[in-house]
Amino acid sequence: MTDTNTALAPEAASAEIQKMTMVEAINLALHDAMEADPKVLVLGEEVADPQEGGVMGVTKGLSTKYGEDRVKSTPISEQAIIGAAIGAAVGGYKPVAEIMLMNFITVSMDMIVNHAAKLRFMSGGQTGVPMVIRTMTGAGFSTGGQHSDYLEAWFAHTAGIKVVAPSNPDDAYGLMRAAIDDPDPVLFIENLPSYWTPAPVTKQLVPIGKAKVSREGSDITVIAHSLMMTHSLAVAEKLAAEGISVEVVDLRTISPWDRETVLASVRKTGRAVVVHEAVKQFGIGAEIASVITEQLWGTLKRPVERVGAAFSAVPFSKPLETAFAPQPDTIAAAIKAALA
Amino acid sequence: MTDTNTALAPEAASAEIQKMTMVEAINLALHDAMEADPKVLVLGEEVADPQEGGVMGVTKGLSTKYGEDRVKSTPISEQAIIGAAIGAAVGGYKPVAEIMLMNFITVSMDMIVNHAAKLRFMSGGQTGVPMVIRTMTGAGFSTGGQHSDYLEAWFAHTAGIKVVAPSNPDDAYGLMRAAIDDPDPVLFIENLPSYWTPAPVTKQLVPIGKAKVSREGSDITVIAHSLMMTHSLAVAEKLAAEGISVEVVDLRTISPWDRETVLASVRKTGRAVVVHEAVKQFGIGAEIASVITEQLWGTLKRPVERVGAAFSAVPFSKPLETAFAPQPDTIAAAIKAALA
Amino acid sequence: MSNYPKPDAATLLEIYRKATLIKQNDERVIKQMMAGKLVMPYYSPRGQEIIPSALSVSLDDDDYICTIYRGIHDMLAKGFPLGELWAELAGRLTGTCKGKGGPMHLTCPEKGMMVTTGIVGSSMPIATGLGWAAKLDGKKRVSVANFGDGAANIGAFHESLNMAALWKLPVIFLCQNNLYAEHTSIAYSRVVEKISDRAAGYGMPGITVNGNDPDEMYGAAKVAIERARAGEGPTLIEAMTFRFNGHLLGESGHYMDKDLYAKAKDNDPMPILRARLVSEGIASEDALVTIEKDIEAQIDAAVTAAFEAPFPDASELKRDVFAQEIA
Amino acid sequence: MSNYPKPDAATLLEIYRKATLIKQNDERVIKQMMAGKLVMPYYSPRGQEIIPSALSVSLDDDDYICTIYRGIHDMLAKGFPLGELWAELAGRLTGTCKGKGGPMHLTCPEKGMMVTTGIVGSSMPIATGLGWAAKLDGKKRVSVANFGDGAANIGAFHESLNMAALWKLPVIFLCQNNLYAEHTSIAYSRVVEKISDRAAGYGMPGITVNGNDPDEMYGAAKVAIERARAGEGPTLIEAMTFRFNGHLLGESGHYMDKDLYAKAKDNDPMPILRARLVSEGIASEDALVTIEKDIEAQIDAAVTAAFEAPFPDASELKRDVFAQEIA
Ligand SMILES: Cc1ncc(C[n+]2csc(CCOP(=O)(O)OP(=O)(O)O)c2C)c(N)n1
Ligand SMILES: Cc1ncc(C[n+]2csc(CCOP(=O)(O)OP(=O)(O)O)c2C)c(N)n1
Ligand SMILES: [Mg+2]
Ligand SMILES: [Mg+2]
Repeated sequence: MTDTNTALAPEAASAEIQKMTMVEAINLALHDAMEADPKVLVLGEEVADPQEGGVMGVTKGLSTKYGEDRVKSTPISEQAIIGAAIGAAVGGYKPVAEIMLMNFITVSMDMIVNHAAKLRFMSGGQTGVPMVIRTMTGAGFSTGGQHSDYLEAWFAHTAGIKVVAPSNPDDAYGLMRAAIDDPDPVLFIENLPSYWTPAPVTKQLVPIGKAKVSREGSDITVIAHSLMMTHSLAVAEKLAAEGISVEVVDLRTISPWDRETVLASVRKTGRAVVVHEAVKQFGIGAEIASVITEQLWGTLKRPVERVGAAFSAVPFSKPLETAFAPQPDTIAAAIKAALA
Repeated sequence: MTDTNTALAPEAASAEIQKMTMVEAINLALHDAMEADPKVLVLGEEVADPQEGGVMGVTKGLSTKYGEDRVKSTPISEQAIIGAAIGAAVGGYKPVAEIMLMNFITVSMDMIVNHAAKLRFMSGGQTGVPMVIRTMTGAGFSTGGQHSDYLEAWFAHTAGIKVVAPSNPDDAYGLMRAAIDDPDPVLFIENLPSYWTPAPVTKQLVPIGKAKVSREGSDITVIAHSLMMTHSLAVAEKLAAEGISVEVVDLRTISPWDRETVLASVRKTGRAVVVHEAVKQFGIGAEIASVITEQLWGTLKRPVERVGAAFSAVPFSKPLETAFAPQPDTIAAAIKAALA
Repeated sequence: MSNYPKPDAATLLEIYRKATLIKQNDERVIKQMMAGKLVMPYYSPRGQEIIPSALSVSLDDDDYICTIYRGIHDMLAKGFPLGELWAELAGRLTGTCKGKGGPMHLTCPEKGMMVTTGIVGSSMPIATGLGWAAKLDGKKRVSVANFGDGAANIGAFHESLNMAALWKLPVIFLCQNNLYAEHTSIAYSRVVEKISDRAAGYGMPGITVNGNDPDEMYGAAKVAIERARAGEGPTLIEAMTFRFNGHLLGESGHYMDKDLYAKAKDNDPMPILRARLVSEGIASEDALVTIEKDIEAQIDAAVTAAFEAPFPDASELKRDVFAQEIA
Repeated sequence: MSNYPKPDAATLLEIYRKATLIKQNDERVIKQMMAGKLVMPYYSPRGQEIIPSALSVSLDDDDYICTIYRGIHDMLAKGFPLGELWAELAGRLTGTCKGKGGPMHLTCPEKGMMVTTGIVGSSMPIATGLGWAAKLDGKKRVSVANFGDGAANIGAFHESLNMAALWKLPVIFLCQNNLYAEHTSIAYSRVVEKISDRAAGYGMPGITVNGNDPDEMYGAAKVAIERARAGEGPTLIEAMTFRFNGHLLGESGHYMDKDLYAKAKDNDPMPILRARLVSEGIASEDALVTIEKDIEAQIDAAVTAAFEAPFPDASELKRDVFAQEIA
């Protein structure tokens, strides 16, 4: 399998490998990175221990261990949080800034898009912005219209910033370490509902820009990331029982995305479904479907299916929220439609 | 032709129809709208006459005629400009807010995306936000990395806000009147380089959501908007001499876009090229190409070609700026590639 | 503040009635959540009841307010219909927002509750716009922006206060300073002693009052509202208070200063006001019990009706995105 | 300000040297643009020369500054290399930014010029971050954020000053108040008399000085810089000045108050400082002429070299987007 994260190969997934949740894995990655490099900083609302190390505890212990000069809880000032991170990065540090929820990133769009993503280019390479922006999102907890949007498409459309979205603790650890080491800004998207599921963590670096074939199959390729990846694997498992062999590719990095791995898989299966929790229209599925179509015209047995959320704000009422976001059944139906 | 803007039919384009520039057409639309409805308001930096009626004069004369209570020059406060417009709209008015350049819209993303676009849905239809956001952009004047981005894809991916981008003065007038009358928020994108080319203005309403076949052809369909539309028409003219018959569809509304008109044209020609000035990756061309592919699989003779800007910030140096954005030659080359 | 107006007996009793509705409603919400009957993020207003109650007695239905996720107290004080409130919390089609908004986006235009936002700071720019609309209407309406101490440090605060002062808009910027922003004590959010001191930077009056004291809160609100109605422009009021149930229901509260918390508890404004009403002979014990029983009955009815109501159908996802339903 | 330090003779002469370089460079840029040799949006600093000159004499190369589209004066005062400056304005590969940034994004890290932004207000959050980096470095470096009067009304101003004061960062917030923001006079942007009055709202010192007076500007800057180096935190300086060439080169200027403009012209800081140097015997007429001629020669050389340099190749679009070139 085109698995770049070698330690994830079966033999490595042995007894001594620790199981931990996404929260613990990201927390460990931050601890290890701060330990490894004194230039690594952490800032954001509530991130220091006097504020309980993050609303979800993802940054727990960091300020106690590395001090409140390197780990700063901030006022509610998203523009200044990202601005401070940009300045610190331009000044030689490696800040990891937290924007508590993805919807709040809208407050700091100027800092991210006009500055973090562009300073290297506009300065002709004289400066760079090696920072990570951690943010959390995802429907499922009835938090309503302003707390669970997936906005990765905006940043994938922006030159100069990378976008990653791990679906499991092992990739979360590996991608966080890679993002902190990266010389350019990286948006790191965490899915709230995925926070507490324990899984083995190998502590291997996961290269940015490399997707992963998480399950091999021969009939069709499903391309997903974040929570939709978890759903897709479950669906593939279920469909296997019905004799349908689904190959599942975990994008892991949304920009720059791994065309080679995705195209190799679809070249093999001839069919593809792209799934994301973000609104379907003008979502990242459109770019991936377009490239697959452009590159595999003739090989492709039918148009690429796209699965995404309804074209509305995220609703509060449980039955509506469930109908809004793609569910395992939605994904299974799309796969069957693509095989019909 | 599927021309919904009847007055644009040949016979109407007669002597008595006035020629004016885009600047004059939008200015006239604002005057006519403020005259027709006392609830129409205008706000933004420099929009009142003491500040010269807008940096480009698009709002000239409005404050003198309708007073500085209805036409307000604002401090440099993009969040408050959009917030004030949202509040006024929820309070029963029809504000037309100007965000001087599209890159500055990043400062007000929270107001636009989390509020203007969502209040109707989140309130279960109890409130609505009938406002227009005018903004200007476009490469070509060496304004560099923070003054000429096309960001329409972000808003097309956002439920609850409409996006229009006229390519000529007649559509600019008609779309502005329709946008102001619309019960929902409309982002109105103006192209700086297109501001001063005079053309006939019929003063007809241009319905939001309706594209226009601006030139009929049989070999291939080019779908574009804003300045790229102007380029595409010029290219079609040039290629006609070479015996290539290009049908050119002016999207006019980017969200919700006119699938019927676009699909009807491509069903006829079997080939399509989508052109936009925004960065190609994850741009609106991907969604349009995907829908065309999904709907016309079997009819489509080859994959849809996509033309967009390079994956970088807009560069300052003239030769780089020219290489960055699609030019007529780039479009012509894409058409020929699609016909090869 | 000696020269500020004070509430008369009837007004004090009305303030108590509103505050009691808020307190009893909060207790019922928590009870329902504990019982697993309501599932939602809940930001309890317990401890802040007096602020909106002492404000709202000087507001009319057509005065505007914008509030935040922690805003049920602001709404109930202004007369938000209990039935639609509970139906919305339960995610039902009969809720004010058809179940689409939920607790963070409660809206009721007939009562002037135009916008409730879950984004910190964003109530201010929108309330400024409602103030502009109110000024254009020329009906002496006012617009109230509710926000917290943490929100006073975000850019939207600055832009809004500056614009409202510049345009002399009838806006009351009401900062409910409960000393914490989520887990962040004010010591971690700014240096300046009083948030109201920032008003001077915009050329508008600013005042800090004990928001838990009906007299102080009533007086400051009344003066600001009259100033706004008179066309003299906005005011910044910082109302000092405390959150008894932490930020989000279910959190640990470990980050809170124990003594501070204990002291606040000892000064719970509700029993204090109740005792005062009796001691000053404004209401008898029996009269108060009747009021409390009556409120309990209203809540009973609202809760029962809410849980009997239908959920919205999936087709609702296509409605209210735009005025015209999506095909 | 009587107790503020004053520049000695040598420092005054150095201020004049820097200010003259700015003025003569501005005149040359305009000449080249009029001749159609340079095509770019140009925001002339003419009239504001003294501010950065009197500031920079107290800064070292490794002190940081962030400035804005109207920032060539800030850069030249801090020692931006003339050759790379002109090559960048001409869009050449030999420009500091390889022609990719242009006049609005001039950058020169060796001289501490880290970021130049075209977005109003955005120099402040980034300078705050550079201040954080400087504090962590422990090298007594300071970070200067340049911005205008109009920028003092945008949210980023508020968030940055609050954070810098809270964290006691070594930042100097330098508001160059030239009375206009594009075509908008300050009367249309805020009510408060002095922008420096806003400093109190963040618990930091704020002062308004005549930015065109070398003594006042030098003194205020020196005190703020020393306070920052001593770890005592940020300062807000409002330097009053005027834009002689309007906002953007080529605009009408009709919106400007004629008397205000005339009065400003009569008080052009450049001839005033020059005359003072002579009258106070700090420099002879001949000495000044030599300085001016020398600067003219430097500019000649820079301009000539710039126009002989090559343009960047289209392949540059794939470089510097990320550290690793795009395949
Ligand atoms: C822009 C933004 N940033 C962060 C958050 C997350 N958040 C929700 S409430 C809150 C604390 C707000 O505190 P305060 O303004 O004091 O209001 P309170 O909750 O105390 O009433 C935070 C940080 C948010 N909702 N919006
Ligand atoms: C966020 C943002 N809004 C608007 C603009 C357009 N703009 C460029 S300069 C300017 C005026 C700024 O005035 P001021 O801050 O006083 O600085 P000055 O130009 O006078 O030096 C405006 C509105 C911008 N660049 N960025
Ligand atoms: Mg608070
Ligand atoms: Mg100015």
